[in-house]
Amino acid sequence: MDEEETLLEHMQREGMSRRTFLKYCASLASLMALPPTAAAAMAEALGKAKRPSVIWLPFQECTGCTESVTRSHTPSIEGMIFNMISLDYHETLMAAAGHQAEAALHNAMKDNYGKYVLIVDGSVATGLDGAYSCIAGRSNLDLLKEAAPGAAAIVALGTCASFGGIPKAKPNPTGAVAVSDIIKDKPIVNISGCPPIPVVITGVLAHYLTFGTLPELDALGRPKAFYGETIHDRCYRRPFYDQGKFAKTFDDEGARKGWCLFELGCKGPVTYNACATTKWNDSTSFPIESGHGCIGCSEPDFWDAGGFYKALSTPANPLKYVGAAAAIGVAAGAAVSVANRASKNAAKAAHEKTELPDLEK
Amino acid sequence: MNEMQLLTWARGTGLNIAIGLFILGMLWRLIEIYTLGRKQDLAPARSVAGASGWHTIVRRSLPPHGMLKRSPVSYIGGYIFHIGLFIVVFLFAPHIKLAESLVGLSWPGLPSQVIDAVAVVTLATMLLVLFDRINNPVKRYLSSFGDYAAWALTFLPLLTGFLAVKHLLLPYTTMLALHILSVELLLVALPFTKLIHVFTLFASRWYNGDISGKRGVPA
Amino acid sequence: MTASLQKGINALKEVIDAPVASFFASCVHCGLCAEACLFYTETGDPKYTPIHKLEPLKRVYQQEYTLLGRLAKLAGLAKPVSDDELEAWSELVYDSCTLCGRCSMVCPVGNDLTYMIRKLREGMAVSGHAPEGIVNATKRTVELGGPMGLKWPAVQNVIKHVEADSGHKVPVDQAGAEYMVLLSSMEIVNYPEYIAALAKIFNKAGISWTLSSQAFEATNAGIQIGNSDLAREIVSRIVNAAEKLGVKKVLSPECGHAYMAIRWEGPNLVGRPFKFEVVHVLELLDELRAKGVLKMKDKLKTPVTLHDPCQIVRRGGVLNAPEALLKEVVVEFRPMTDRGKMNWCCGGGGGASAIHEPAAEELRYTAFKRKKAQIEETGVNTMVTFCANCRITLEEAVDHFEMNTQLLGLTELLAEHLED
Amino acid sequence: MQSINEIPVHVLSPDEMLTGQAEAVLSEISDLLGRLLATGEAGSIDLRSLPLSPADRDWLDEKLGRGEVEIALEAGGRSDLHETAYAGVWKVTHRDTEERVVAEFIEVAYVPAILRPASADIEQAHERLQASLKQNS
Repeated sequence: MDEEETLLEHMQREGMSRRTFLKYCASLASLMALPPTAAAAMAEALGKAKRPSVIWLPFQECTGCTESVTRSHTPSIEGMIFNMISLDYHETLMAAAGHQAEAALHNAMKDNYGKYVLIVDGSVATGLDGAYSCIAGRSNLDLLKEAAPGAAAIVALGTCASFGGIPKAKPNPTGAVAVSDIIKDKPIVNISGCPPIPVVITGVLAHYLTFGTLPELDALGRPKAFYGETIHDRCYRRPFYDQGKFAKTFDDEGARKGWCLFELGCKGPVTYNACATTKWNDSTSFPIESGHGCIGCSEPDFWDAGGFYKALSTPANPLKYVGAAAAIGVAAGAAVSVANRASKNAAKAAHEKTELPDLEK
Repeated sequence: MNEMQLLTWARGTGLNIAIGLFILGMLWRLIEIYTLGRKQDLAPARSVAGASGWHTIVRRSLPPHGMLKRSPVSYIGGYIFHIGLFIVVFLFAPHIKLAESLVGLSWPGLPSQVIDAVAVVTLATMLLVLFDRINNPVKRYLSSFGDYAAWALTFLPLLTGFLAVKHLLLPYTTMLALHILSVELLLVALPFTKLIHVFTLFASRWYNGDISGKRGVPA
Repeated sequence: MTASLQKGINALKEVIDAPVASFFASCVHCGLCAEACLFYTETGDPKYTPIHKLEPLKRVYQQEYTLLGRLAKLAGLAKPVSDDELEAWSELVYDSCTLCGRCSMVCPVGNDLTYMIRKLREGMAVSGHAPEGIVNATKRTVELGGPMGLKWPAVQNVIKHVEADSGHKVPVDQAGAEYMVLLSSMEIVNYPEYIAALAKIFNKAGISWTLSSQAFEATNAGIQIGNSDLAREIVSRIVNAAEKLGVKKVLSPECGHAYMAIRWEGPNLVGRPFKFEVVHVLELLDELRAKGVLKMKDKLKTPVTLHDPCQIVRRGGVLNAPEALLKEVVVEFRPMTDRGKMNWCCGGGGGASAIHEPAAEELRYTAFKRKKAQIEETGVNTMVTFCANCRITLEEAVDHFEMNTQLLGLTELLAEHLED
Repeated sequence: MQSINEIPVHVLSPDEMLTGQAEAVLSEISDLLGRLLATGEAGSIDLRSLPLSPADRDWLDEKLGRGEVEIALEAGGRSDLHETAYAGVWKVTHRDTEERVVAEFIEVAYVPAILRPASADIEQAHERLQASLKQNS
């Protein structure tokens, strides 16, 4: 493939029409919450973009992120994107294994130094010098530190890479941390979610290809286009929340009528992600549409944020100290009470019967 | 600490501590106040005082003759923000859910549009009563740090709650955490500020009604 | 700390109780008590706000009876109550408070502010911060028997004149009478007609009664200055005399604070219930009216209005008798808008009328503007009242403002028009 | 449970799932039409970015109805474009080769933008046609 070939040329050579490309841009614009009219401008820029080299490093992960992305069948939009990048290293997907694979990695890093996009999924184990997770005898920590300096940008894919995720859940035995906890001097995009939405990856790559920069990020390093609003904001059940109509159990009348799942522990209001818009399983539905509350998987420490089935307004165990507090309160009150009585009795004892001269100063 | 951790702390450990301190403070203060005792009244009552204390508890919620005209802001503003606070605190669905998880009691709430409207009116009224406190010579004269602090302690939960629900100013997660933290602050401070009137006013009215009732005067 | 200040604070510590603590805890500084206080409404000066007048009592409460206050005091963070402060507060606790109790009726959290002012006066009095006028009145009452220094021979003299003028006998020291009648010095000196009227009514109703040579004076300056020891000493004279004569009832004169002293504070001062009943003269008259004994030969033609004395009505509970009696004897009664338990004070109650410093008198006249407006609103020139102290205060103010309002005592008015 | 048919199915009336959002979409369409008339500027609404319930969508489709023009576009999957009962209001549904809906718009325009061929493509077509003529001659 010609390195200097643009995306549009590549596509047209593959037999794709301009309208297909336009259609693709329209759907991307929709995904990235750009106005539909922006599709044309995007098509123009994206048409002129070049294919970048991508290196994909898997750390402490479950392969769910890779599954999520590859579940998109070719030639889908996601599939087309993989046509547009040069995926030079991906342990799970590549045909090569062992020393061959390692060689491919090092070649890619050397050839595209300073230009490649580094995708990381999984958290980085730091306990016991990173010994909890090793590839070819080297710890994830080492690999990351080796691969990061040559990357143009790093994409932390999934909640584990973004925020530590489930490996970091209490008590975090492996000392798992996020990519951003280790690498401080590179632009990092966090594409959180457990797993992340595949089209979000596409969107970020498309943005990178279109504009040559990373998209605008929120305070947690996530692209605002996808994480700018909460699940709750975009949820089709939101009007029921506003009307105060809540399902109380998973099999009551409210649940059947599709009322809001807030009281059943839905974390939609504090979860920033695009599930309600992009949906899952070939755009079939998303958890709330299937009748289950959002568990907040794209947020840091979602695993330790109270129970999945506890309403957000419901605290974990608020009456924990009440017994002890009541005992101390009564004791303090009783102590003051006793002291007050003593004080008042002393005042009474000190009473001298008033005589007229006392009224004068 | 990120915003999710802040929220988790606020509605976890933070709330545990706040509720604990609230219970501790309330019991301590109520015992401190009401064990001071009072002398038995030896004068024979004109009429049996009976329920006059209880009558006063109810009756004092209405302005005595001529008072509404003398201080309309205190009465009307007072009514609006007290009733508004009651509605927002006790009839907002997530709050009811909280009560249910705490004590197992549930009751019907109001639609969130109604709650929004009540919250806006209550916020505006609280600003008005603050303005009145600064503007009215008597209130300004009586006011010290404690009065403004009590106002702020009441206003903040309402404001942060409203901003959280309407997704204004800060991300919802952060605002919800701030809302819960402000409520915790209120809980901890309540027993030691004039906000304790929420509880003691019933006893105060009862004493007043009882003293007057024995003499045959409905207070 | 001076010895007298020590005594004052000790006195406050003795009287602070659960209601006081509850009241201070409940106050939200809403300022509505000011709107009920004529010293604020007529001057517009916020220092006259009732709850502000209680500041020293509040601080003593906090520093002595709350844990945080005690800790603050130990750490030197609490501002102690000083002699200078109490001296400054004298004006607020005595000159500008008549214990009228109107604030206690409006406080939205239910604070009985008057109850607390009365207690604060205990500390003010023993620390030597009561105004000179009230101190002198108290001294005269304790030493000479009455605030005006009236002695029994002088009373006897008045009785002789009354008997001669009215033709009714005035019994003295008659054991076993149903009523022992108390008088106030002011009535004896200024309105001896009151005694004649009573004699006439008792005779007509066929009720036995008596005066006591040992205790004819009903007023009790000890209550006004706020000293329980002295108030007890004064009230004990009545109790002893009444129980010695074995009367069933003691009749309190119109005078407001006298009624408060003997009816409501008396048993608490003495520390036991009385062996007799205390009846206000209007209660007796109203009872006679209901029985049909009280018949009028004619009625007063001029339209009148009524001033309700605070200590008898709002604080004393004689709520319905006054208007019912008044309607018996007048053709036209024009009530004031705020009346009964919501009346406005004359401005001279609670001992205030005994204070003769020019500033205090000036303040009283300013406060009177409230009553003046009330009188003018009714449009009448005759005002009936039933408290000698109110009457004197009102008459002084009427003269001061050169109004042509005539003051009448209710009992006298009734006596004057009573069927022969 | 013996067979899947025994699972009770509860059918809801469409009204029960209406959230009121679809009505807002309708009024926005009306505004866009007004703008199209006034300035000639086309507009569109991304239906997938709105929190519409399935019932809302049905309601909206029903309200808009179908007009005279139906266009099928075969470009990396089938796209349906049809004019609604309101002239100038188009419903555009893009699908990929797997028949999944990838984008759904209401487009308010004289003709949906994607239908207009690009000049470059026409140029190329022209060249190709000429080449073809040359070959034949």
